[in-house]
Amino acid sequence: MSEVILEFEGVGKSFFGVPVLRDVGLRLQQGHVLGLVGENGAGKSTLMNILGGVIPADSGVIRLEGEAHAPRTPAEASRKGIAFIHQELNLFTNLSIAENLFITTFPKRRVGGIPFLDRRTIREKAKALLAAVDLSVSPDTLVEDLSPGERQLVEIAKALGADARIIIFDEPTTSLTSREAERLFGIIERLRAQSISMIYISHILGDVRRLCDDIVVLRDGRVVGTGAREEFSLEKTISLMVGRSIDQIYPLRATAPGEEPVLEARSVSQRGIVHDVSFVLHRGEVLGISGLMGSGRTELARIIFGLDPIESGEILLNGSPLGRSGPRGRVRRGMAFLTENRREEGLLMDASIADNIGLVSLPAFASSLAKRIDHVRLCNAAEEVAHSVRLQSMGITRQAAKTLSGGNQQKVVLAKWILAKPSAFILDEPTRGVDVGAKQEVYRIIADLAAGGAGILFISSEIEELIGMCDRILVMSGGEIRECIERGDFDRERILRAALRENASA
Amino acid sequence: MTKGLSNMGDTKQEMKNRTLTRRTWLQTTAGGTLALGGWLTSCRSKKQGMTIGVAFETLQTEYWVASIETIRAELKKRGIRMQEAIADGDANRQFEQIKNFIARQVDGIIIAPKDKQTVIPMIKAANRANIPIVLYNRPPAESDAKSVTVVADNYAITKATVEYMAQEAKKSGKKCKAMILIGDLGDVNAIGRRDGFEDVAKSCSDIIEAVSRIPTEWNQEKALAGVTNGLQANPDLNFIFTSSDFMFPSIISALKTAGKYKKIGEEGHVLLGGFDGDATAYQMLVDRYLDADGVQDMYFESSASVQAVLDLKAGKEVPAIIPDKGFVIHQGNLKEAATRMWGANIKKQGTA
Amino acid sequence: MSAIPSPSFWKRVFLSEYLVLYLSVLYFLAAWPLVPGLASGANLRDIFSNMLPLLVVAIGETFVLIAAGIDLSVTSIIALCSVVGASLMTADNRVLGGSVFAVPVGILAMLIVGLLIGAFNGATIAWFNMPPFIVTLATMMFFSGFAIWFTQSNKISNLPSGFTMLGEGALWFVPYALIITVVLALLAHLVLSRTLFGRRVYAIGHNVKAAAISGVPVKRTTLFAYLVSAFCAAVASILYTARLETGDPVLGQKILLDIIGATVIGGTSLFGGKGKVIWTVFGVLFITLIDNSLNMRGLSHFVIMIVKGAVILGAALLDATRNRWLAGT
Amino acid sequence: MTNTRAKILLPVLENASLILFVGVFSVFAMKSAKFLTIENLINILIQSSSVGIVAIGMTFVLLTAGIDLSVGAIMFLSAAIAGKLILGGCSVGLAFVAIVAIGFLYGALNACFITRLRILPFIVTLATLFAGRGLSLLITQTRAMNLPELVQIGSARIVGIPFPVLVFAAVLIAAHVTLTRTAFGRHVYAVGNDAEAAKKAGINLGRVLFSVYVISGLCAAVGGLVLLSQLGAVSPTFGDKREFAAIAAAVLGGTSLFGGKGKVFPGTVLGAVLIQMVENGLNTVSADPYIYPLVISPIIFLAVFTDSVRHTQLQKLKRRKIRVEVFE
Repeated sequence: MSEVILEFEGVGKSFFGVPVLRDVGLRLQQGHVLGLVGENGAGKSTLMNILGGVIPADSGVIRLEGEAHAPRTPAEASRKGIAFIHQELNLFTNLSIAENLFITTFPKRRVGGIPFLDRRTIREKAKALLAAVDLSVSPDTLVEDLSPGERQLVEIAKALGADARIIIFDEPTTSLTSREAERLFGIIERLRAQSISMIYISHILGDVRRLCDDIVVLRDGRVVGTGAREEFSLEKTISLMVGRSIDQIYPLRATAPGEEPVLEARSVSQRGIVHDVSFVLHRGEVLGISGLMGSGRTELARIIFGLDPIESGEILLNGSPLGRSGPRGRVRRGMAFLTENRREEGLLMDASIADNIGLVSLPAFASSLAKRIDHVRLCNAAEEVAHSVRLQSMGITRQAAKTLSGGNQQKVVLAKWILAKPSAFILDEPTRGVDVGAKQEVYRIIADLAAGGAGILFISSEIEELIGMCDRILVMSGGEIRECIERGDFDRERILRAALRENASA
Repeated sequence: MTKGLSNMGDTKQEMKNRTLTRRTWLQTTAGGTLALGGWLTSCRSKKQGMTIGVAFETLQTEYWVASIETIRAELKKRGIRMQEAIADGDANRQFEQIKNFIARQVDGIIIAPKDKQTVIPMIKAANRANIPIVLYNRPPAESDAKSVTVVADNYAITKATVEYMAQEAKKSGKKCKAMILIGDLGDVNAIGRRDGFEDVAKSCSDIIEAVSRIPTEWNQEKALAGVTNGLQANPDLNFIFTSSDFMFPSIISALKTAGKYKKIGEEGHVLLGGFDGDATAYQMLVDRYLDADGVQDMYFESSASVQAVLDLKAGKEVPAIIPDKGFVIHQGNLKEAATRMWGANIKKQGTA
Repeated sequence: MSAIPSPSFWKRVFLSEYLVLYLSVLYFLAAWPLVPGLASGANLRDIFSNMLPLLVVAIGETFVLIAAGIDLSVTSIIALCSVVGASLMTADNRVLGGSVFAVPVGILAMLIVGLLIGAFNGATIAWFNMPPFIVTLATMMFFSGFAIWFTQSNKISNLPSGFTMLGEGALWFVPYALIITVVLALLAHLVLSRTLFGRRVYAIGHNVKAAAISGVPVKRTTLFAYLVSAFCAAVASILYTARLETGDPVLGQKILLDIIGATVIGGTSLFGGKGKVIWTVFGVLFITLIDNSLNMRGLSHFVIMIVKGAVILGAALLDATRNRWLAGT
Repeated sequence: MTNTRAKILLPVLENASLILFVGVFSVFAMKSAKFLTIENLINILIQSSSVGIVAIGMTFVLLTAGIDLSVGAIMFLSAAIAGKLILGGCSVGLAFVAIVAIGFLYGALNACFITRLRILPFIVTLATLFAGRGLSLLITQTRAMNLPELVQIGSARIVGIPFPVLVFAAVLIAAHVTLTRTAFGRHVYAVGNDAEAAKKAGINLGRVLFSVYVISGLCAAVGGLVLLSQLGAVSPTFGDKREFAAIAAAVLGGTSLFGGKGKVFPGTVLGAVLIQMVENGLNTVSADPYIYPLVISPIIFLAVFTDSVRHTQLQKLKRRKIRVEVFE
């Protein structure tokens, strides 16, 4: 029985007064792989960010080999032997692999007092590290020439180079093909053999159960289950992940979906992205799209909205084909797109709330000739919508969007689209980074929109909310639609299984 | 282009910066205003007696520097205050400076204009405010604006200079491949000097063949590149005339790089001629590098323009053009001519 | 500096958008007793007539900066328009010389030349997403070079009085230049603050991605911004050329820094999304005021340059401070 | 298939600057025999060394996605002060030391405003450009200072290599080694690639940025020194518009304004020499000298154009794949 290397005790953290971690305790044993599972927003990333020194904990203690561990910066954490392999990799694409491996710890060779890089040593060390993760490319290769999978391996090699004793993997396989994933698992096995401890975060329970010695399940910032792998059947794990009585959170869907189609996709394909995707979205229908990260759900949305090219197939809005028209054409024709990235694609952060809400519908408030904007009318309208989405702000003309909480920011984006009165909404992760209270209101808004006759494409990685809100759910993986499930026979496990199914053609 | 700095900074740092910046800003503004104010007071002046505004396009060459100094001395001698404005080669700024003079109701204006055209509206403005205005060393384009110009006969002086050089060339017997450095084509003087050169080149085409014309726009860097490349293009070049002495450093530099900077009489000496009569030219004459130099009588021009502006103020009649004959200084007349060469005197005083 | 008023006071002053105006007035009052003739009618008229053309260009630059771009080519536009227009209007011109069409044709030509250059800038930046800095740098080099080559660096004079009066002439007591500038400024202000196009310029300046997804025609708007900037430059060229009564191939070569400096002093942000015509007016007023007052004191323009540099830095510092305070509150 | 086409296109775009260089060179070589002479090629090197040195410093700044508009002013200021000192009877050597010191201080001043007070590099250097030129004009009173004795140095040849070229080479080697062979150099690239990630990785962002502006200042001063030794005179136009020439040279050499991409060798050097080569070439074919900007600016434009095309092509290639097509 190996000894405990890392231990959490009563760790708590909250943002804007909303607790995201409550009294979390867990233990990682030397040379073990600990699986950390839970839905989005369960608090996995927050927990790891605390460990990695990205953010401090509010309460509780972390013990690293017995002594207290509270890193102030990521650098400090890595000095203590903790390596964090993020979802989005922190490599410098314009530098070579070798340079990335030693970016802050370059071996030097003084010539006349000047510390030159000891390039031979660097290359040799790099070769050794790459061999350790059996990546058979020259250490001089630029990172930008590597595939996502290879970059992942470089990150791992970097961790080994900093002789990390604990490596955290956060959703490592999302951007990997099955072959690359297999390779990664092989490496993890080997590291375990070298008695390096690891924490493995993933949605893909199959992988977790296969790789990990112990499993911890988080829900709403609490540990709801912990123990050895054997104790966790797939079923048990899933029910632990999503086991919350849901009826009070979700509004009653009073109206039934109509008959006439609003948005229609006919065998939409784009090489390497999505394959032969078809569906029909009706008036007043909430059509859910479930899938893990990298299942192609967001990519599909971008194609439908005309942001990314489409190779074959066609998309119809209210019966008329959209052809190659870009986002502008879609917007004019009455399509709305709430992206998963609010900060970069949703809001004008420095602009006032009113400006944000008005942005899409500006033409509607411009007089035909001089294109003069009727500010009074615009502001009143914006005021109205803001009120209808229960936006909390101190004056929509005075306050800048960036000063709002996540929930209110999301409401602004919704309001922006609602004001334009579109017939079809594409909502990509509308409740991401939003506290529970605001979530409920977002759900209410969605229900109202549907009741108002709009068709809604509801993309989410939280199965639970899809089940709560949707009339039908499409399950995607590997860029294809695997299943279409009617409201009657919704079933979490069935959905998860479909979502976890491997890409057939791989 | 600002990505690098757009978002770096954890909040703690921000806080520190904020306070830091606030303090710094207060200091900068407060300090700045005080300094500015204090220094304005320091150079405060009481309005009495006569004031003449002197506006020079530039002090880029020793000639202008020497001129403005002489004018300053001249005015001082007569107990007249001088207000100075240098436009640094910007016609528009010069226009605004003249308008400032007018706003301050100076008693007269002496201006070395950027060029013959842009000065017209300035003269007109002065006329409207009926303030006498005298153009120093550069005549205006013809127009109905009333002004007096003190100017050297660039054409004649150049012609004389180049003719002397031609004589020297004749002695050596062999035909010369010649280069001329042309000034800013917007400057009448530059044109006059070019034409002077060209006419001689035509008249004694048996001796001089002009193979290379370098437009310098009165810019030393352009001159250097031009001469270097010119020497490259015509290795047998052995006759250089520059429209202004202040480009000699560039010429010397180019010649040295090409290993062709030789004294008079030495093998491979390049016949050199210039215009202005500045200190460098004088030194080169003394060291027997320079063959001939067309000299503008700077002392005459300065005092004449001061006199002119005062006469106009007094309501006397003044001819529209006051010509400066100038003269050629060369190895032959070095001794006696040096006394009248402003560059020589500067050299003696050891200034510049 | 011992008695610094309470932060809240400083804050109110800082966050007021009229701050630069206050500073200008403050400065004017401070300089009044020290600079004889500063407040004289003649000089006040000078200050305004000096700031007019600069203001016109700066307004155009404001549009581009708000759209998170930059236009270095304005000076070359001024120069090229000047010589093109002059060569058409001058009495030495065989075809038009002296005819009644000379002036209208000349002015039209100047505006067209400006717009063409602006179109090139805007199109290349919008459709091939090339960095504005380099694109306009290249066009600046090219067209100022072209202006000099076109005239062999000769000035062009003998312009018809019908044109030159635009520079110094006046309608009753109101100079034409003033009328033109005021009209243009008002127009620019209305377009920027009241029209669809204006709002869209701000939108792309704030966040191109979000704007594009919200159905803003990003490319067209960008193009439009550069057209406006070029048009303003052309108008400025008309004013400069008229008051100098000369087509000058190096006209305005030295004012690029003044233009951008004035806009920045006004408070327009180089990050885009932030700026107003009125701010630019204040900025230009401030920089012209400094220029004129120090000039009147008989201080050489090199001293003035140093002061200007300091003022620009001060303005930038002020802006940075403001933003941090806003972020802080 | 677009990807394959892009794959063919990319190598061409990658080496656009080199192709441009060779193209221009061969055009002039064909046009005029004088162009290809050794002396002339050496001339080109001599004439391009000053701008080249400044451009090398500029490359450091551009690599961090910054910009330094004040280099021209730095050249002028250092040259002006050196001139004053020499005229004041101070030894040439001492004057040169002073020049370097000034470059250092000037750069440090820029760096302070940029890193400490967090003002945009563009504005800071714009302002210091104003102030710097003003100060120099104040010092010189816009007077030309003739220092013929300096020409001795400028036209000197050490073991047959002209002085300017020698300095150019020295600076170049130093810069190239720093960028490619030292931790600092690699950090410069890292910062330019992703400032945030660099911070996370524990690179001292402030120090890197500070250093690049100091380096740029130093190079500008040295460039001014070289130019001074060639001209043997300081005039008010000294170093005017050189900031643009330097940026142009770097960009021609394939340096990106968005940071992280670019090399001093061969890149920036090619750019600097290319610019001078065009001027010289036009001169040797005795073309209308006014045509020079009309030739050089399209070349610059072309270089940037190819770069942006290359960028878009790369985006196409690098789009994230989420499914493996069996047929590929």
